[in-house]
Amino acid sequence: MSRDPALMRTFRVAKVTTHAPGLVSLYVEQTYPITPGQFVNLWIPGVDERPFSVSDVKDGLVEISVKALGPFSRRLVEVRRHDWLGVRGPFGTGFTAAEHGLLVGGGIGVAPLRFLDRVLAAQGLSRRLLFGVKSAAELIFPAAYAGTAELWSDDGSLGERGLVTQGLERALAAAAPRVIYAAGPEPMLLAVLRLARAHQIPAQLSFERAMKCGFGICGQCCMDGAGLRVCVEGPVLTDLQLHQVTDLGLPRRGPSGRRLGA
Amino acid sequence: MSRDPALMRTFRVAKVTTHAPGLVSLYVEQTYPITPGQFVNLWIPGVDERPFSVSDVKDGLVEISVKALGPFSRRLVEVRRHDWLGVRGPFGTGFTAAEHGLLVGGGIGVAPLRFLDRVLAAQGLSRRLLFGVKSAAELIFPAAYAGTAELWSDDGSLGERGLVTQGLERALAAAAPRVIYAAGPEPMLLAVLRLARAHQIPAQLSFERAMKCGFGICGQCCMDGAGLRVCVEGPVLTDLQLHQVTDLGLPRRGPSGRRLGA
Amino acid sequence: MPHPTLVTDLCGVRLENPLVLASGILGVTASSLLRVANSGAGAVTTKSFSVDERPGHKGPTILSFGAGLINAVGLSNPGVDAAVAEIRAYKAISRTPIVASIFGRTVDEFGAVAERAAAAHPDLIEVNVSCPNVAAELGTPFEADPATLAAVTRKVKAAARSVPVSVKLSTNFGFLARAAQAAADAGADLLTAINTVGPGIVIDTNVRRPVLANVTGGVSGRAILPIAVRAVFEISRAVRIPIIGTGGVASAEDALQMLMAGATAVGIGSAVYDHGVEVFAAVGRGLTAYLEREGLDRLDSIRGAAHVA
Amino acid sequence: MPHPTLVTDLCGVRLENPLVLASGILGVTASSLLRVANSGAGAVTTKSFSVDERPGHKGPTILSFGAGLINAVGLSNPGVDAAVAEIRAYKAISRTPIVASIFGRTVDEFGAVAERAAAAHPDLIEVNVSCPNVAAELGTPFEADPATLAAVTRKVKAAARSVPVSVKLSTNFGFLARAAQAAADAGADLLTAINTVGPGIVIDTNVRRPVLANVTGGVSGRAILPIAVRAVFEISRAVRIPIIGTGGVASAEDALQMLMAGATAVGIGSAVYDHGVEVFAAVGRGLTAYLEREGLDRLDSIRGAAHVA
Ligand SMILES: Cc1cc2nc3c(=O)[nH]c(=O)nc-3n(C[C@H](O)[C@H](O)[C@H](O)COP(=O)(O)OP(=O)(O)OC[C@H]3O[C@@H](n4cnc5c(N)ncnc54)[C@H](O)[C@@H]3O)c2cc1C
Ligand SMILES: Cc1cc2nc3c(=O)[nH]c(=O)nc-3n(C[C@H](O)[C@H](O)[C@H](O)COP(=O)(O)OP(=O)(O)OC[C@H]3O[C@@H](n4cnc5c(N)ncnc54)[C@H](O)[C@@H]3O)c2cc1C
Ligand SMILES: Cc1cc2nc3c(=O)[nH]c(=O)nc-3n(C[C@H](O)[C@H](O)[C@H](O)COP(=O)(O)O)c2cc1C
Ligand SMILES: Cc1cc2nc3c(=O)[nH]c(=O)nc-3n(C[C@H](O)[C@H](O)[C@H](O)COP(=O)(O)O)c2cc1C
Ligand code: FES
Ligand code: FES
Repeated sequence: MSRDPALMRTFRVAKVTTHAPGLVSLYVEQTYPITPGQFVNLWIPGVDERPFSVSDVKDGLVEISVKALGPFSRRLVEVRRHDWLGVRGPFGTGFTAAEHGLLVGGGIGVAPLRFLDRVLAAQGLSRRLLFGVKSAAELIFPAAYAGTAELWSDDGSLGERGLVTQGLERALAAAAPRVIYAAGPEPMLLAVLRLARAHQIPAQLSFERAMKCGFGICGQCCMDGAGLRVCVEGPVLTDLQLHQVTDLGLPRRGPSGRRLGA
Repeated sequence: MSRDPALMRTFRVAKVTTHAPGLVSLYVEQTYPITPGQFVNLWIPGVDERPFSVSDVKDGLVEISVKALGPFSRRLVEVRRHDWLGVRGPFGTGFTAAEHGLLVGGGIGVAPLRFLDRVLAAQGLSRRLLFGVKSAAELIFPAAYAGTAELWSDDGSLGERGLVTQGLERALAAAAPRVIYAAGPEPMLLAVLRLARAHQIPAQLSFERAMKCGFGICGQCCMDGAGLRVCVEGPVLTDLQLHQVTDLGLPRRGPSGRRLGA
Repeated sequence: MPHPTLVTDLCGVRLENPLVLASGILGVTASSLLRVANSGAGAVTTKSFSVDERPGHKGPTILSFGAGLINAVGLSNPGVDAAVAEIRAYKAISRTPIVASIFGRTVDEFGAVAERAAAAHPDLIEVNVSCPNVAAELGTPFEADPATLAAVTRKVKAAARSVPVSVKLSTNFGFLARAAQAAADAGADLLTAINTVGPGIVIDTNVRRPVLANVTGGVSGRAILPIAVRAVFEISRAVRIPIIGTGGVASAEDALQMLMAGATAVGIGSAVYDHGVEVFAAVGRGLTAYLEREGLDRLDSIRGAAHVA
Repeated sequence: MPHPTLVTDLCGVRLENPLVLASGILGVTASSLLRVANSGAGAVTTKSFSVDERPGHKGPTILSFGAGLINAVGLSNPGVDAAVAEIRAYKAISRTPIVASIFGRTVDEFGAVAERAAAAHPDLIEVNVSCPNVAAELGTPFEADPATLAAVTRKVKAAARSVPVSVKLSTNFGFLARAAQAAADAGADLLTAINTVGPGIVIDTNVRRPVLANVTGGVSGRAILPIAVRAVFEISRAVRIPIIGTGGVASAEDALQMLMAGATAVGIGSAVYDHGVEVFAAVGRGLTAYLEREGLDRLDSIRGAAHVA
């Protein structure tokens, strides 16, 4: 990471933590300030490059939490301590810290919210955490959240059975937060956005789109509507910005730019 | 002038003062700090470019004093207010300010010493001025030096008749300065250097050599011996540095790099 | 003095200002092109598209190297049908002219994609014969051989019907004036110069391998401004058709260099990395300020002005 | 582990380190070359010289453009006799190898100057067939045509007798591998790549004219590093002779890119503007530090390392 974030720089992986099979955290040296919600591009030399949110910054190390999903992420979770990894960034616009936030995370979306949680805590800002996963093994840093987060799982193996958005509905009925922060799969984000609008609570949502550059020039990550770039104006977009977006929930665009299944 | 001094920037000439026929001062906007002894490259668009010492910096303007000698300088003294002039620099290493200096100038060499004089004055440093010219009309800023400088002229039309180095000999016999500053034709500089060495007074002498770049890469201005670059290590060189120089007083090198007359 | 205007006529197409979004930058979707148009571009260019869909190269595809960018995206594109749909969608919502950038693997493919592109009525068609990033797959760029260049130009011209055609050149094969001449003689209405330079390679010395997945990539941005200005200068002496001068432009000063070298319009691409999409409005304001300062009312007064005897 | 060494064998010439002062930088006089040798260069190259004395172009001849330098000095040189005298003077006072850079207006002139240069026993002769800054006068550089390039190479080889000959190429005419092949087949012992890129033009928008007196000039420095690295990479696949990789090198990191691309030695020129003559020592220290960090004892271990499958 540098002041010319599009430069490639390689770092030796300083540490690897395995949370569960196919779910790891990688740590690399920090060389630039990072705001929760921002992301980095990770290059496995000779393989490919993908964007990943930062899940924490501590003791001079940047933590990135990866879930094995496809060919690239399956290689990434196999990276070992001392391996070289290309790291570019940080890119994008992160979350804006505020009092009385409600952090709603789904699956690997818990990653950027965890960083946000720590930054809010450091500033003494009150907040409430709602995390949902498919099943218990999928929660990163379970220990860190025992007692502090309200947990939901599809199969009931952790916390309450059901979707985290059910938790959100319940929370909103009880007390209005000042802001909703959310990260997770797009259908979840849409449900959160709908609830936030219904309750007139400002929301900051972290989105994912296929990316080529990560720094605003290739056009690969642009959302339909006003052409917001997920890599520059996002990945965190507010409920207001999202009024300008017309392709939420549509099949994503593949690497050619064509909308898949369209 | 800018922090990338080799960039070309053009300025409108802010003011022109004519001292005598073929002897003018040009003024351009100052955009960068300059030390007495440093020089700038002046480009007459479409004509050519040459190095010139700065003869003063005041009120946000850089003053350059030019004597018409050959094809380029004859064009330069004809430049008018509002004309565009390319100015690059400042280049080179200037004089180091010290107490009890003796400033010895010959001809247009008075130019950088005048700037030095003003800077020394502003710092309250005592100094003595010895200026020599061919004849009265050749002294730039005569009014400024009436009374403050000891003047010499070849034809006796100003101050004493004779060479300024005679004045230097006399001055050294009377009282030892802490440092001798000199600028002028190379034969004069050599005489000054000899006297300074004889009296064991440190000297800072400003030299001229043909230049192409002005910023240390073309090699055109290098002195024989250790290869000191007049444009980088100079134009002001100390008596100690000059021990490494073996071509003082030799015929100069032309634009091809060949020593003329050799 | 009336307020100066930046309005530019490009082969009969009216641009509010001479600044054109270069191909491959934010040019994938209608929305993204609209965004740039609304940010102050005088015209926008699509990412180059071909008959068939292409995913492009694996990552990394675009890097900074400290003095500019280097890229080998690999001409990823959704294929002509999807691209044409984006052009139509764009035209439905924007009045800023759009340039359709096309390429093919064969002379005939250039014709085929031009024909289908023309059906969407873009304001201009730009023929990318100079991309250095697909050599392994597509071979030496078509521009390298004047006869092939002429054949592609004729084919596209015929297929484009009334849509003016620009041929996009690079400086990577020397003899630029000859290529420009070949394209002009074959009927090109205008030229775009230049595509990326090189190509180049960036090696990561820790892992000891080229960083771009494609190994080589084209150099753009600040590094290439003087090369692009020279290309425009040289071409404008060789042919009489308009030029979209592209390469390294990031400021009004840079754009003025292009115009004074002889460009009619000015492409901007990589500067979006350093300066954001705001670069179009900023450069436009700078051009207006220049005209005001110089007491001029239009850019025509300075076009080609650097061609002093 | 023994202390790593940077000693480099270049066609039988022993360099203390692989860093070579590029031609045209501080290369006019024996003293100035000595200065660079004493500053830590492994070898130094003279400014290119010809049979007859040349004053070069009027000024400005060298500019920064913000991302590198651009120059059109115009091959000013004191002529072969004076240049040879400087080489002799240099050799009398320095043991650092010296490369004599030569050029001519005709194939025969290349031979004539090579013969007289060889008599001064430089360690290498470098043939400048690629200077872009004298086109108006000398026409298209000799490298543009493989047959001419081969003829020049053969002529110089014959005249140089036992002095190894390097042919200096640019990337300005494409088909670099073909040019490298032609030079190697004609007997070149090594190649230098690259000369300046472009050419380019910088226009001053106040006075509305090109700044360089020659109008065009060659681009060097940071802007061209990836292009030079690619050139070395490409040439080292095409031919088996050593390469002096030159262009944009300013740090050990940059030099390592050159070596990993396949260079045997590394030229440094424009970086002297940004970093002073101290750049040679600094880059040398950085190379040693790299070898130490990686537990290697010589640069051979990494040469060409970026040519992964
Ligand atoms: C801003 C941003 C931040 C991200 N942060 C993280 C993070 O912190 N941790 C993490 O593990 N991953 C994160 N990702 C996702 C990551 O970049 C990769 O997309 C992911 O690792 C899958 O890549 P792959 O090549 O392994 O699998 P792929 O082959 O690309 O995909 C595997 C599966 O996931 C589906 N898929 C891929 N991408 C998407 C998408 N965008 N939307 C919906 N489905 C998709 C595919 O259809 C397929 O079923 C982030 C992405 C973005 C854009
Ligand atoms: C660091 C530096 C500072 C300078 N400062 C000033 C300044 O403040 N004011 C100023 O007027 N000039 C200054 N000069 C000189 C200036 O750069 C030009 O050389 C001068 O204007 C003559 O140039 P020309 O082309 O007009 O004449 P030319 O044709 O170059 O020369 C005219 C006459 O002067 C002789 N001459 C030229 N250069 C030299 C030389 N270096 N040594 C001895 N004789 C020479 C020629 O032989 C000829 O007789 C400076 C030069 C340098 C290197
Ligand atoms: C990321 C990227 C992608 C590009 N893709 C294309 C393309 O698809 N077609 C094309 O003709 N040029 C393409 N180019 C070249 C640009 O259009 C332009 O000619 C070049 O970058 C020089 O301009 P610039 O310095 O302003 O970027 C691309 C350039 C970049 C940086
Ligand atoms: C001011 C200047 C003068 C040059 N003169 C010559 C020359 O006479 N002969 C030559 O072969 N190359 C010449 N070159 C090219 C350099 O030797 C080198 O190939 C090029 O500048 C790229 O290296 P760099 O980026 O390290 O400067 C010159 C370059 C510069 C900047
Ligand atoms: S990923 Fe390239 S513009 Fe966002
Ligand atoms: S004038 Fe070029 S090195 Fe001094």
